[in-house]
Amino acid sequence: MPKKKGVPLIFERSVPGRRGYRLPKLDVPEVPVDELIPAEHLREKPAELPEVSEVEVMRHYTQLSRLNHGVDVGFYPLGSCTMKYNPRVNEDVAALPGLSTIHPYQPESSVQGALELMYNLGQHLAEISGLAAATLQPAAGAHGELTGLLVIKAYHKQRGEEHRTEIIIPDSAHGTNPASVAMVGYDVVEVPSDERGGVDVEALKRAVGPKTAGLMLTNPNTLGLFDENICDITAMVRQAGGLLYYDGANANAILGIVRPGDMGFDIVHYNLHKTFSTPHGGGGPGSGPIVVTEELAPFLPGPVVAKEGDRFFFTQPEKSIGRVQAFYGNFSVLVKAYAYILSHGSAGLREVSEVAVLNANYMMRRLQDVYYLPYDRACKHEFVLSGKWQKQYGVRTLDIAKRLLDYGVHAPTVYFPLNVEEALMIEPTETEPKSAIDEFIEAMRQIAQEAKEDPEQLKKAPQLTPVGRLDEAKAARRPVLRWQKTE
Amino acid sequence: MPKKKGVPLIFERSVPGRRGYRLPKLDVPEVPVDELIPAEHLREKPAELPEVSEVEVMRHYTQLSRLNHGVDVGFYPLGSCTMKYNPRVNEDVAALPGLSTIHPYQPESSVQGALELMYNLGQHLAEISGLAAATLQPAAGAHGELTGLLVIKAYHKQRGEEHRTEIIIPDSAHGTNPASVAMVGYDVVEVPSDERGGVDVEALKRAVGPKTAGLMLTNPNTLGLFDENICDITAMVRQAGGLLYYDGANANAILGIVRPGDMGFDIVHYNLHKTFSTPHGGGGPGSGPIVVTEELAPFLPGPVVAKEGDRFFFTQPEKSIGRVQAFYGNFSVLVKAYAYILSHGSAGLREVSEVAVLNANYMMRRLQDVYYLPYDRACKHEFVLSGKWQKQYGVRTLDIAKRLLDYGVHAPTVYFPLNVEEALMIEPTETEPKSAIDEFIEAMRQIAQEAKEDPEQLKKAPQLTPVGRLDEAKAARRPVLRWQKTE
Amino acid sequence: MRYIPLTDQEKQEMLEEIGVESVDELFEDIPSRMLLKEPLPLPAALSEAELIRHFQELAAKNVDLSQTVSFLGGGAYDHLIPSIIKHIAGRGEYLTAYTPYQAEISQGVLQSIFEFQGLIAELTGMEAANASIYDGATALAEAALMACAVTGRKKVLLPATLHPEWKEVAELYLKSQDLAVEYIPYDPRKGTLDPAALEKTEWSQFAGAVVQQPNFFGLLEEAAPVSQRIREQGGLFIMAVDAISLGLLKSPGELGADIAVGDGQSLGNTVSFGGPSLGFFATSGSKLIRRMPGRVVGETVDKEGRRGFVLTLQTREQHIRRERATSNICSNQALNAFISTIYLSVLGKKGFQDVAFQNLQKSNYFQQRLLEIGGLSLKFSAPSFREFVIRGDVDWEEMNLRLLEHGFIGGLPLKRFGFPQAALFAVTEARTKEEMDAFINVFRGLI
Amino acid sequence: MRYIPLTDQEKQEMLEEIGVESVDELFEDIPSRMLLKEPLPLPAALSEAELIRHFQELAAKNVDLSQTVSFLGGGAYDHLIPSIIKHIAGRGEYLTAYTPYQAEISQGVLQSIFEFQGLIAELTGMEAANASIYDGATALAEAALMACAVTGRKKVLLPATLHPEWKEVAELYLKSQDLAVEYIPYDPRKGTLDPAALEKTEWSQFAGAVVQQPNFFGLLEEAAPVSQRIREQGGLFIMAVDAISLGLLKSPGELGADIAVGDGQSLGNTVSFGGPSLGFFATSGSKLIRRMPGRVVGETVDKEGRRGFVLTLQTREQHIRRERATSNICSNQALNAFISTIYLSVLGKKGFQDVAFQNLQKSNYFQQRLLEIGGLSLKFSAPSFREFVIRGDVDWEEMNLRLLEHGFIGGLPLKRFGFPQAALFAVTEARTKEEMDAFINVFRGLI
Ligand SMILES: Cc1ncc(COP(=O)(O)O)c(C=O)c1O
Ligand SMILES: Cc1ncc(COP(=O)(O)O)c(C=O)c1O
Repeated sequence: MPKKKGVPLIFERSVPGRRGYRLPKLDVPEVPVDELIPAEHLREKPAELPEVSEVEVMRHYTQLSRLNHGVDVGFYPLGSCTMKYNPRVNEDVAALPGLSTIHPYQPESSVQGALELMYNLGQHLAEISGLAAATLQPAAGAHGELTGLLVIKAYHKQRGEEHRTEIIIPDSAHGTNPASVAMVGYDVVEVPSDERGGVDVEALKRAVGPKTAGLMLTNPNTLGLFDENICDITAMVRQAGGLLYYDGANANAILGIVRPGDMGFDIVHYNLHKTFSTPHGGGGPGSGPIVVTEELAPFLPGPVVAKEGDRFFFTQPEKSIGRVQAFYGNFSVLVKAYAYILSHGSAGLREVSEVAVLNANYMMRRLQDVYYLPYDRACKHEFVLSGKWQKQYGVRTLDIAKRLLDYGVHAPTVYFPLNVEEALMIEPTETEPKSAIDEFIEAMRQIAQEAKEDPEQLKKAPQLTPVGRLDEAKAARRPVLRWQKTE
Repeated sequence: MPKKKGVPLIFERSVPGRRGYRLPKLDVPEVPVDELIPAEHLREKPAELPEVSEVEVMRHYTQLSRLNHGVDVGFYPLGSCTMKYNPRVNEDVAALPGLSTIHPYQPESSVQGALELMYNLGQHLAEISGLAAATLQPAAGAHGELTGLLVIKAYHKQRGEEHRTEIIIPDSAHGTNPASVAMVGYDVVEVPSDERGGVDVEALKRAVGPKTAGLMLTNPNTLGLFDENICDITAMVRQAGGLLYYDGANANAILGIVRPGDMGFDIVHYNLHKTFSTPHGGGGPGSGPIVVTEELAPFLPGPVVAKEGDRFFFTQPEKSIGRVQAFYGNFSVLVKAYAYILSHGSAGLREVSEVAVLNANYMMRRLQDVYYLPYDRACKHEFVLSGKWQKQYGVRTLDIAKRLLDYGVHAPTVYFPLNVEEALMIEPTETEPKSAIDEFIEAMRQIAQEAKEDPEQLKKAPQLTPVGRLDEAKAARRPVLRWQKTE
Repeated sequence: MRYIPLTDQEKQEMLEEIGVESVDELFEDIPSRMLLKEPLPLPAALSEAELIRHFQELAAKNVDLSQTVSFLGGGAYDHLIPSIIKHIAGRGEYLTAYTPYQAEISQGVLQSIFEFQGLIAELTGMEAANASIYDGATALAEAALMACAVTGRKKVLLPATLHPEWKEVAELYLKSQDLAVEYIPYDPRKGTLDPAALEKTEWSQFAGAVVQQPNFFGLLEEAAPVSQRIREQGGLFIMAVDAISLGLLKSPGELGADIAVGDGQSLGNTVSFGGPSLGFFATSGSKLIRRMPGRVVGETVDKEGRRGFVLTLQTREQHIRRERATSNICSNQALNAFISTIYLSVLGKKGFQDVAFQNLQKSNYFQQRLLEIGGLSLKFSAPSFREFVIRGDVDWEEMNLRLLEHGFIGGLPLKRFGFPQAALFAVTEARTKEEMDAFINVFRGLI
Repeated sequence: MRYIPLTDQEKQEMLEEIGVESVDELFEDIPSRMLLKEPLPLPAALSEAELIRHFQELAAKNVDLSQTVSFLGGGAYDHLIPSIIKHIAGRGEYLTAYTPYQAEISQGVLQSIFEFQGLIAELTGMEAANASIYDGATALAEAALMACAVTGRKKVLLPATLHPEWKEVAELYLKSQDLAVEYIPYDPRKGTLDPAALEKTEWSQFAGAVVQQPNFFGLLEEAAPVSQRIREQGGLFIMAVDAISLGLLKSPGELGADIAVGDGQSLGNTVSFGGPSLGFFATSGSKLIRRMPGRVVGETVDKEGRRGFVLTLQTREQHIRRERATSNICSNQALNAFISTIYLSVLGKKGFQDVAFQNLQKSNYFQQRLLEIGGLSLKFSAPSFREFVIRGDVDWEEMNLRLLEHGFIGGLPLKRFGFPQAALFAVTEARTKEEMDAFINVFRGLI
């Protein structure tokens, strides 16, 4: 019986002398290379790139793609990641030559359309967040966090309050929050969650103080719960002289419903690749614009786009922290996010959040009898279950996740947030048809049944996938991180 | 254990009221429909099209695609079909708005680029075939055959030789040849093949006569063999007053090496979707231009493109048979074929055929010890094996074909040509890497081994495919040809 | 060369395995005096970058519909095309597959064809449809041939209001089999078939009668009387329908048609200078279904009872029946049919109705605006859908050249079809009010 | 709404299942005084057709590189992009996947990243590479941070000839952690780092020293002396390399680099107004490899011994180590890295060398043609690759506006970076001789 073969590495397909793409013949007189470049600069050994033909490249990556899940393939309820449908028309407009092949250093007069787009997107994000000014430069959510924290730092420095070195973060926070705090040289002060899943206000009270530079919060938080004490929380931090940073990765729950600015936040980052539906691309590119209050606007990294009359131009904010990457941001991601906003309009964006929340609550209610629900209250766009009831059968959340793969869906986020044992974090988004949601519920229920009746089956999962459960420990112990030519 | 689910029909995903694509709002004053169209013309029951969202359409057809083989997925040695690589740049140029969104009835001055392309393509095909004039109107190979036969008919008619009603066809001919003959009201006279696999010249001698309207021949023929007596054959038919039709589906063997015109043929059709690499698209669209001698040019269907000075224009050949489809042919297929010719040039086209032939001979030689080779001589771009050695183990060619699917390759053409028992017709084309060819050889050899040692395994094949061997008899007995709403 | 992977060393190895010295030896069976002595006189090979540049230059010599606002129709239409279509149809598994002969690894293509058949059956109100035919014109020709084959009669009635190019195709197909064509005349005032003529027709002689709906002039025909008469007399009633109009108009099924055919370009395919398009072909009743030309996909099961799809009823096809096949069609327009499948799926029941509705509304609006100009009139009085014929003392061909200078193309000048003072205007949902109003302004100045 | 499948009836069913009357109830935990009372003041929703039109209009307000012949570079380059790339990278399985957390159904993305790592390791001559970082500038900043973390030293040496925007990024990253930046000065005649300055540097104070090759001016730096000195003194040698130049120039590995970083836009990505691009990051030695920021994919096996790939060494990542992670990067530039993977695969060993070769030849040709004009000179004397700085008594910004009227854009005016009379010209393989000659003609007339 032949087994399904794996796909070889592209290097393993290489045959000496084989060619893929060829350039046009050189059309200028050729000069010997060593007349142009001293020999000491020249490479001794060419890079061992694969030697393959075009058809092999096409087949190789077509075959590989067929081993991969995607939103286009099926349900992808990965909590905190907002795996919604990525409209293809947005790819089309982003690929228009007038938007995809413009050079960042062209004269401003020759890129007025691009500047207009950036300007308008910044304005729209400001409206959506209830804040004043945006920078579109950060390349992803974590990059936005870094940028926001640098703004906080610059703000305190300017006020002579450099003793403020602590950022308060709840224990349910996404891992990038503390990591970003460390990146800017601040200290993390962690506060626990209370029994309703929100920030423990008493603990927060103890945590704030003269060293408080700010608070980073996701709201709804990574449990999918809206913090009912949000007014008290933001007030408390502000009173202590701290700034309020809103991690907008969960903004899909609140578009047009409540604005971070109105909750008392000073800085928001949006994950355009989540909330605004630009594709995740297997891990990027993203875009993590931040929006800030009027007061903080002068600190934004530059250049940002301004407008005078009909003319758009780049400008450097007065007290700018500098820049967080070369050029202006992940422009083509911005184009797609802008297209998404224009496709929805105000009522549409609100409906996005309403349906995202409706879908999550429906799923939560239909699963809570078979999986432990740690916080039994209305959730927002996502919710967290626990696999702890299944532990009695020796089944772990990882087994449940792997088993789901056999059902043709992606698993939820697992073991996160850290403050829920055996967590399963489920986010359906608004673009799932009810049939997909119901099928997922059915699969989850069946797996709960299997956990009782045939736990071994789950431990063997997945079995219908291109490879079985992979040995991660081995990978980490003796890392093989690349193909290597065997002589 | 969950089984891999099949993909539901798009109709089965429908939910009343769900919407996919929406039009812009009507921007002109609305008039009640029945003021514009009398009620008796209006549909009573709307068509029950599926009601699905965009994401579901995307997923549905993405999932379905993953059940399908293609040249992009792997080796596709389907004899007579020339499944070569389909360069993507050809898709790109065909999709240029200036070529894909021009209307057939635009003023000629506004489509000079399109006319130039058609004119040049016709010229190039004339050069490649060694003939004089082309029409690009036929939509596929069989359509080209029909057109060519109509030209033959018109020619004889004009000469007052309407008694010529027979077309001679060898027994190895593709099924469309006799079917096309019947379509034009001619009679088929079949001649057998000789022991070298060519036309039996003696039999041909007996077949020609005053009723002979012409001969249709593929050369190399469907056995992949070049007819060594081709001079005699064409001379014999010509002498009898018949015309010579060359089915160019196998032209991939002879580009730049030998021209049908030089063999003595009057009419050639090319399958642009084979020889000239335009994709087969799961069964079409193709394009089947025909090229004819100077003498036959006035009979071509019209309009054809002519040139005067720098200006290109449509014109109707003087004694044109009329037209074989609306407008001018499968234009975007023509664009791709033209791109293919320009990408190769003269030396490149010749190399195409050389390598196609080299690959086929290599495979033939490496398989002839395990499968019966009915004609042991150099083949051209394809060759035919027989599964008759395997019959002793109760294994049929169909089993071998199905087993190949388990090895991740497409099966060869089977049970064709009809004059070889248990035929397996194998065509590698020039775009296969040697590794793919060797893997196929290895699979075929292993299957020959399995046929001896474990024939039951083969009868159960395929097993690694999305579905197992399908019941064709059942499908034909009580045909279910469409989804039907169940009330 | 561009797409050939073989290296010289591999070539050498293979030649050795074969046991020849050179590739030339493999061609020794070709009589040497036939062999080409000179390279073919073709242009030099272009690299990819040069190729793209060359085609961009060719394309720039055309004025395409993204640069101009056009009211051309006459069988090829500028409809809106959902962006999702090309992303799906561009997937290699659809693009680079052959006809699905090995069903077990071709379920993607097979199921999509099965869905296409169902969608066309729904649109037309017929029981079954095939997997497509070259275009609307050849579909009609095949239908006419089938009517003759089924009835054994040797004459077909075509409507005088049929698309002139379709007439040519049908006549060619029929006459080559010594089958005769007669025409139902039309009422030159109304622009539709003349009811009086129906009375005089000897229906029993005809294998079938055809009505095109809307007809070439965009006008709505009274199909029922023809349907009734030909069927009463044992012939088949064949309707050639505009696909988009079926979102609004009575279906062939509702009108008692035996065969419904049409062109599917408007269902998501670009106009592409007239091709590739697709012809659809639908019929009812198991006798007729088994005689349909072209490929058909049917549902079945595998050994484990899983649903699957296969090419079926192939005894109708030339592969098996050779000269006794119902048609010679082999490659069809699969990818275009697939595009239409996606189109109909994403438009859906309501969306598809909306398209027809907007075509009606917009063409009516534009018609009114044109008539307001003065000096122009409707050539025919019958109600129309999407297209209508305007009469005026205008050289319409010359006019289009002048309009082009302003970025417009007007209607199709009917001079080439024998109506020197008339032009056929098509207005789809893709035309905006702004565009129409701008046209009127410019046109008013030129007329 | 556009992409929401739920029907009203389904909504109702779901609300019932939840046990609430309306969606609003699900938001009752939000303090009501915070709730938005008004709809957001955003433009009205556009249908797909309107959206496309709107973006076409926006795009038309830009002059793109298909309409103009440009010699701009400075970190973003107009290279030829094989057409196959977008067809592969557009496949939904790549486009719409998340970070491959569930390895068993993400082997496509995982293996392609593994290949990317191998390709970058080959290009740079380093032992291992990560899965990408935002761009070249942030990759360099991360490298500098890593050097400090590894060595425990608090100062980094940057070259004065580094891209000015990269300097800004590196300074921001470093200074926010109270790490200091010093610059190696350059020789204003040669345009490269001043060898004399190397003698005076206190190498042992620095966590690392950076050389950019070619430098911002397109000039080739003598990297070896810096490499030798910093490494002898226990610091890391970091090279910021131009990806394309590695087809010709000594690799960081050959020059003893500890870390190699660079920007990968030129490897198959469109310029796209400067983003998204990707940063690559490679290093050698297991100690450094384990401290690399960002994601890494490693090879492993499943229970049946089949090869498979997983995200590995995640203890470096913020998911697990939180504030003790080596970096905060989470989403990276996966799709751009994938594009570069396809690019490098299809170009291949020889093709990639050809690109570098043609860049060298064409930029040399163009440089000669410019110098022939008279009144212009090379600002620096060191040898260059693809880019070079021209000095002349010209207002280069104004000049570009005038050139634009003729369909050209000249070099990048260096006024914004402090060199008012200089412009940085980049010439890639995408520029033809014809284009260059035409530019010279026009330029000669304007100067
Ligand atoms: C809550 C939260 N914050 C921040 C991030 C980081 O965003 P990015 O991956 O774009 O850097 C994520 C992404 O997973 C997130 O879920
Ligand atoms: C030898 C031969 N002739 C004719 C044809 C018919 O070509 P088409 O399918 O384009 O109608 C084929 C296609 O299979 C063929 O192989």
